[in-house]
Amino acid sequence: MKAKVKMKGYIEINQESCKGCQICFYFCPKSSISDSGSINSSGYFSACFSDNSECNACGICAIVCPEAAIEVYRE
Amino acid sequence: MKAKVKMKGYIEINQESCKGCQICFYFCPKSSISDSGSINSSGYFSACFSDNSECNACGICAIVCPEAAIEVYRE
Amino acid sequence: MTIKTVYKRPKLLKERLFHYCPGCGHSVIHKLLCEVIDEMNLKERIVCIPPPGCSVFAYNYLDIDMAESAHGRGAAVATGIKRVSPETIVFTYQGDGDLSAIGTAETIHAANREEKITAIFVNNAVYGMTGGQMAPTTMIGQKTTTSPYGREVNKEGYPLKMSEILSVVEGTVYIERTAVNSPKNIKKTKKAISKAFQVQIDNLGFSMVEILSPCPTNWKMSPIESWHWVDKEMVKEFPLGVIKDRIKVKKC
Amino acid sequence: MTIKTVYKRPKLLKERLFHYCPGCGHSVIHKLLCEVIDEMNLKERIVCIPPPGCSVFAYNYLDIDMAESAHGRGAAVATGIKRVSPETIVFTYQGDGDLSAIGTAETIHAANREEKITAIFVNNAVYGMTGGQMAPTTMIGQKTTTSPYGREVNKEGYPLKMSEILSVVEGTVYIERTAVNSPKNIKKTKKAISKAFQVQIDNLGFSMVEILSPCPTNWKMSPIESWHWVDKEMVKEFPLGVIKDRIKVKKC
Amino acid sequence: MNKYLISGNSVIAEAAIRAGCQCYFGYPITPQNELTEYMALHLSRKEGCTFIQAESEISAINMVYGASIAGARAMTSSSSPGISLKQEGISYLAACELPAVIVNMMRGGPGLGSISASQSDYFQATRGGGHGDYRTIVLSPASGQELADLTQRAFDLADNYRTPVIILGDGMLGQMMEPVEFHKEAPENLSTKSWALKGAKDRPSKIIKTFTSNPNELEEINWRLFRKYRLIEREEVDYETYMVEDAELIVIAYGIAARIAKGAIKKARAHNLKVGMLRPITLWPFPFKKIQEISKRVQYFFVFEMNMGQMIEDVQLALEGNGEISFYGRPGGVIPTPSEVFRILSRQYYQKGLNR
Amino acid sequence: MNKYLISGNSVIAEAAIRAGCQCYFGYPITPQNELTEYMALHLSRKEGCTFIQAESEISAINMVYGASIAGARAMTSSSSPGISLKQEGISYLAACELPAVIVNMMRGGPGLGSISASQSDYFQATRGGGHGDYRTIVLSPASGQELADLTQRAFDLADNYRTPVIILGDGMLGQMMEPVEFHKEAPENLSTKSWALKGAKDRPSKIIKTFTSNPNELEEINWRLFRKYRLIEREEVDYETYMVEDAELIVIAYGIAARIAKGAIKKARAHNLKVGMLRPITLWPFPFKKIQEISKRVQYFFVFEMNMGQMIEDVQLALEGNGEISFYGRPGGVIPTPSEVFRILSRQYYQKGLNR
Amino acid sequence: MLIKTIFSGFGGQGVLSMGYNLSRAGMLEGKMTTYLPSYGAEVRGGTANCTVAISDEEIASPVASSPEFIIVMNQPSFIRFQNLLQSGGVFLVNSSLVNIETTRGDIEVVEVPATQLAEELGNTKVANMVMLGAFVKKSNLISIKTLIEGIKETLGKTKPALVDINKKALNTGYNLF
Amino acid sequence: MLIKTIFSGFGGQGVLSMGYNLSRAGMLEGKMTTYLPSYGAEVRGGTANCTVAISDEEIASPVASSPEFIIVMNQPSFIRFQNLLQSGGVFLVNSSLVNIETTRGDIEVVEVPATQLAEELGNTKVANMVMLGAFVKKSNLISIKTLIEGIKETLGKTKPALVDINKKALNTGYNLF
Ligand SMILES: Cc1ncc(C[n+]2csc(CCOP(=O)(O)OP(=O)(O)O)c2C)c(N)n1
Ligand SMILES: Cc1ncc(C[n+]2csc(CCOP(=O)(O)OP(=O)(O)O)c2C)c(N)n1
Ligand code: SF4
Ligand code: SF4
Ligand code: SF4
Ligand code: SF4
Ligand code: SF4
Ligand code: SF4
Ligand SMILES: [Mg+2]
Ligand SMILES: [Mg+2]
Repeated sequence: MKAKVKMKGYIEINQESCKGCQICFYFCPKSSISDSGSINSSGYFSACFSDNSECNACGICAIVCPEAAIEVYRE
Repeated sequence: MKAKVKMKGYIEINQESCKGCQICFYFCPKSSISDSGSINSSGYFSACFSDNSECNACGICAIVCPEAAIEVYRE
Repeated sequence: MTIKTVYKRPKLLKERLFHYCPGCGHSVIHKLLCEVIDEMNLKERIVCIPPPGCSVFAYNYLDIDMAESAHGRGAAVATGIKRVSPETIVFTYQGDGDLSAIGTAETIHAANREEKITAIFVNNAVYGMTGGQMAPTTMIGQKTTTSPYGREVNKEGYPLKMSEILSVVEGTVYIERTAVNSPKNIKKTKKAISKAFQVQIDNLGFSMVEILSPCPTNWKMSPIESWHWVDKEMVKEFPLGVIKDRIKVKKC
Repeated sequence: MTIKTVYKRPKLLKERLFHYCPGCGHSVIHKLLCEVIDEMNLKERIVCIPPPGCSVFAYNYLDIDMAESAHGRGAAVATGIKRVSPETIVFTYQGDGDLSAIGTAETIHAANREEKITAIFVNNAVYGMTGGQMAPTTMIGQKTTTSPYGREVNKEGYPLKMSEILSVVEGTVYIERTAVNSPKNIKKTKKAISKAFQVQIDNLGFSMVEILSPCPTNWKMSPIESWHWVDKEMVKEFPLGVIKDRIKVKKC
Repeated sequence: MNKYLISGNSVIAEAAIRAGCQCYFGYPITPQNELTEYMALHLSRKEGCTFIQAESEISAINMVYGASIAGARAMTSSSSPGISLKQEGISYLAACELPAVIVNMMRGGPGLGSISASQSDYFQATRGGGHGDYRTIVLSPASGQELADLTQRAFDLADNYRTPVIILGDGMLGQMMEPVEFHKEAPENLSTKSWALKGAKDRPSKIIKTFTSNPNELEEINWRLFRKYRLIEREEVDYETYMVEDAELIVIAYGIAARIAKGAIKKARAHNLKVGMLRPITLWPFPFKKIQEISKRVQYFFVFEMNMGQMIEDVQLALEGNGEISFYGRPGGVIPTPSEVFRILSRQYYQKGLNR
Repeated sequence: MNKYLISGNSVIAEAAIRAGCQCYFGYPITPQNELTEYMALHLSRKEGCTFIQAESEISAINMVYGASIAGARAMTSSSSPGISLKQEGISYLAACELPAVIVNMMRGGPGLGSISASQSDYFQATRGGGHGDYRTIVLSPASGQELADLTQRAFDLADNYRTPVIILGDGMLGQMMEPVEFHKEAPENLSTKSWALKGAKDRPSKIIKTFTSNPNELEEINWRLFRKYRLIEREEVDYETYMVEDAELIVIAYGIAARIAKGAIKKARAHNLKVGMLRPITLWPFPFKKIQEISKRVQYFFVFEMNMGQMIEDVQLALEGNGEISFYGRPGGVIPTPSEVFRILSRQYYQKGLNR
Repeated sequence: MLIKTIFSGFGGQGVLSMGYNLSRAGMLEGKMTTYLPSYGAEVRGGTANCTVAISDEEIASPVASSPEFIIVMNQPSFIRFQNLLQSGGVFLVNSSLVNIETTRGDIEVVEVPATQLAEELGNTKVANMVMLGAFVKKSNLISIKTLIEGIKETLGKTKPALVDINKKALNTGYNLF
Repeated sequence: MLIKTIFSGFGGQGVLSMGYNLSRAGMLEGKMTTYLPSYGAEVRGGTANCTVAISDEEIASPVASSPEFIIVMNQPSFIRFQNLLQSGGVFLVNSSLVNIETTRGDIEVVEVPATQLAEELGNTKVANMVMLGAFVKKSNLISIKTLIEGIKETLGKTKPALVDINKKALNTGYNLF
């Protein structure tokens, strides 16, 4: 039996593209994304990534993000 | 068992309406209709009824006649 | 000896020679319409929408109210009339070019809205009036003036089956395909027309009778050949019978 | 430690903010198109026909050749292009107002002719661009600006199922209905788009992907509510899955 | 107080309902959607009335045709591209002498264009964009109040002359809200139309049609229409004049452009420039005579349109060379400002030496 | 001998093929069916060419739009009601500056009308029956031979100016057979169109569109079109004159009517009446200048149209009051005879005292 | 000289081909010519007609409002067209199918038993060519040789077997007077 | 006197309702007025604006090419509109959301922390009414009483519960200076 390797990942959110739709919040299995609390120049409360999260680079947030605002990386 | 009563019928063909399509010739079960050999004023060889035929007033010729040129009577 | 009249020229058929070609199905259908409208006592409350097409002169023959439609728009025109006077029985009379080519959208959407109208859809597999061009309903391989090498699936597609398409459209209540190429089929057609009108009288929704109809002239056949061709060729692509019947469902 | 990129902004997506509302399905579909076209290496030979509709500005985002169509006429425009250059991959991008209302006839007849084109049909159950009017695809009871009391079957008909209708049309080769309201559905949509393009590359005939797509603004919901509503309401009327697949038949 | 602050599109809808419009058939297009939506809200549930969002503009105009055949007051509305699609239907309405009201809230064109206000469908409306020899009455409102009044007039004209009537507005008039009073209440009973079709009850069957295989028959129909059009030209011309009495330069403009021009003229007057305006309210029939009359006294005309120059042809036709015309137009949906128009027309004024 | 006795409709089709027309999209309508049928027979099997009988006129014009986008020489044809349906599409072609050839073999109207020949779509063709500020080049042939020549010219004009070109014929020209020679053979290779779309290969991606949310952008497009139209007006006017040198009365007529008028003029000359003719070959651009030039010498003009009076407006615009115009028209598809026209124009001639 | 001729009859009688062949012969002889068939709804219901103009100079109108010649192949055409003929014109009547007489005294009536003659030739279908032959002789518009050459050319391509009988029919008509 | 005002901000900030209510109040006071909302594709992407004209005489154009007043509720609107204001005009800025300064020296800038004040009132949604109150005071175009009456009438029908807070917000803004 193989040991379960825990993936470690992170994402980058383009604050200016984000429209604060919160779709990624909902779908992230690790609840790693939340409201940044700050308004971008288009007037949206953009999302932000919790650095110290469990993110496993599953890519779901990027797949669902309508604005293509998220890029996902794996370490 | 009832005796088979033979119906006796006849038809009237409006020579001027008839377009000589011969559809009635084909469908008459008693072969009672044929070409009159004379051209009507629209230029068609109109149909004619053979008086001494077996016509039983089945009405088929009238049903199929596209020109409503046939009326059917039963004695 | 008493003489009984078995068949008389229909009362609602005006005294006038048809302009149709010998053996044309339109004439037969006109006769049937006159009979049905008379028998159902509808003359006083029926309006017919004839199309551009060989039957554009239908108003010369049927002694009922009629208003000509723009090509293909019969269903929309009928909708307008019916919505204004719901007590009027409104039917369109349409060719296959009219209903299944340019009028595709109008027909489908009127049907889907459950408009309480009836379409008498005369499918003769060609554009008759304009000289025998290919219609959406033209048979594969059939030669017409615009498919001189025979209709080719790869470029021109398949005979379009409007009745089947409309049966997928939920708003349709009654659809039957018949033919006017034999005494039996003509009788069935008459019944189907009555039934379609009855659907409208009962306010149930959209009804249509598709009638396979010979066009000897453009098929380049004798009348009787053309009547046979309906059976031999058309019926294979366009099987006869009731295609959809929601009358019972709608009634309860 | 090496860093691997798991997801990057698609190469063919221009650097430009979408004008779409937050949570709108159009954006997701645009992304997918960019990915598929890139992965299938089609940029050099693809032409897209965007519609009047919210996606009228699609050319601001997709870095490929595009030509705007008149409302509803995408299938006819695509036909024109494809017949001139059969080697070009031509697809229409159409809303539900566009494809299933005004464009009904063009779509059905292009499909029936077996045109080798692909339709990306974005069904968001409303006219988005013009402010949320009822579409043929609007749900029964759904309130829109032109069905303010909720869509009523008796007057306005049923949600029109173009995919099902087109599946009755013989010329269609591949039709699938998907949605962009969850990671899984989005992935399926991507696959369906690839498959539809492949049908065209293989010259088999007409292919279409109908995509159920959230319109939070006109549904008057939050983005996430709208994504859920697709599952809760739309999928009931518009079941997901492959609706027609003649690929194998056509290949032999 | 019975003034409403209401968008032009809604004004038309409300006025139509009050004019006894029983049927509305439409299809969404910006910038006239509020009209359709108002009808959905207020006409769709009214007893004996019908609202349908058709599947296309073509279907909508043909539903109007049907409703008119059945004797109802019926209406459709759209904006430029959608109106192009209705041309065949309008030609049929004219040919069959069926009343109908058609609203065009013009936007920039050609093609899909822009959704901003424009006046570039003048030719289409006044010359008949459809085929065949026919005309439609064309009414050109310039304010919310006039939208209300002319809409009501449109229905009456349509019925009186049995002819389609076009209300030629634009996106600005449609979107803008202004205080509006509605004068008429919905008529109780419109007179029934003896020519309408409902079935041949207590009378012979009737036909509404245009087709004929005999050109002479169609010629007769054409001349009948022609005589009707001559009558309309005689009876129904309408226009507004503004400060024409002493004017040396006459601006000719209609609709929203006329409003903007009025602003410019006020500025001109403030600068002691003697500028006045003739605003055609009926674009067809066009106020040829009035312009001819003015041209007996005035030499300089300034045509201002929100297009590349269309009505100017009617002005040229009216003047027959008796007067000098200059033109200012901005196409594409650009809304010129009163100051801008003032600049241009005052330049004209000085160049022609009218200040001397 | 390479003369053919061939119907006008077939002439157009053959000439189009020889002009390199690669695509034809049509829909049946009398009196132009022979054109479509000729294409079905001769274009449909030609290598690299496309013939489609579309499901409607609207679909056909949009297929033309598509084919033009892909860089092909493309054509559609119809008759009056069908042309009305194409108006939106023509507006799009003009807006996107796409070449296309559109044939209208006019019949009587409005509505379904008659299938006999008529000229009642003059306004529609020359003023743009569609929405928005645009024009199309309109060519008016008067004989079988000219149908051939102008069809070939139409394709060249369309490509040169990237604009839709209308060939405005009528049922008579379409049905009638005359001996015709075809001068051009099909071009081997038409120059490729750099703006056509086939995929972004070896170049950035491209867009063909008209929509914009910015009116200023659309205004720029409109002015660009405007400049092009001015250029066409300068370069492409064409007309024929007939016995104008010493004429006291000038007939202005186009197409089949001009032919009939020529017959009338011959009769007039036989009676020593000095009558001549100007026949516009391009209806847009219209030969304004030529008419003005003639009006310097001639006072009396006689406009003859097979409609209730449409081109007469262009003549009025040309004359600006410098000349007297009388009009003779027969609408509905009636074909006047040369003797009839002679009667009317000689009456004019005497009434004006031109015989003195 | 501008000469106009109307050909008229039932749909199946080949009146259009009479006109077409005449017009084509005119062209082959270097004349101006127009050929105008009837079309559209008119064609339904079984009658047809066409008009041919032949002239030395440009032809103004292809329509004949008072033609020099009218050929009627059947009785309805006789009735419909007899009053159109110009005074002094020639009225060629297929006397096999027409049994009425003209009421006009100002025209020349030429009776040609075309159908009967064609029958005698073995094919009633060529009645039109019998009539055309008679017309050519009577009108002297073109030479019968050109006409026969022309028909050989056109028919030769599509139905070569029929060339002979058509030629015979033309000659039969031509040699009638 | 003809006064034109542009209201601008994000979609959700209620800028259209500011303009509508101002225009309606103008009407109630018997003035001429026009209200022109932005529409169409412009509305996507989350910004909105509208223009109100109020005057004693007929209003020529409802468009404001150089308005007397501009209200900006957010930063993008600030950037987009600041140069449109006429020289000497008044620029009302929602200072809660705008943290840049104007580069123009010829206009009067009035900073109103509308969002913050609304938050203090317990509902950020009424930031628009705070701003509108401030505008009414500053512009002196109409009386605050008419405005409140008007809002009672319209809101009273649809959302009576909200009348109070809107009234409070208006007064808060009005009483700022
Ligand atoms: C807009 C328009 N396009 C084309 C036509 C010409 N047209 C008249 S009837 C017809 C179709 C005839 O075919 P179909 O509907 O099948 O009727 P049929 O004559 O075969 O009974 C056409 C295309 C027209 N009248 N209007
Ligand atoms: C001929 C014509 N009619 C109407 C319009 C207006 N119009 C623009 S987009 C559109 C439909 C939008 O709905 P849909 O196709 O569902 O696209 P969505 O915006 O929802 O993505 C309409 C009716 C138009 N541009 N042209
Ligand atoms: S990659 Fe997966 S885990 Fe990481 S933030 Fe995105 S959705 Fe959450
Ligand atoms: S899905 Fe994208 S746009 Fe939406 S909140 Fe997340 S990052 Fe922002
Ligand atoms: S009624 Fe019957 S039997 Fe008599 S002629 Fe007619 S078809 Fe023949
Ligand atoms: S069916 Fe009628 S039209 Fe045909 S031959 Fe018999 S009687 Fe004559
Ligand atoms: S052409 Fe065909 S459909 Fe038309 S009348 Fe003749 S047979 Fe009937
Ligand atoms: S209106 Fe709907 S479809 Fe249009 S951009 Fe907004 S959310 Fe998307
Ligand atoms: Mg047919
Ligand atoms: Mg939609």
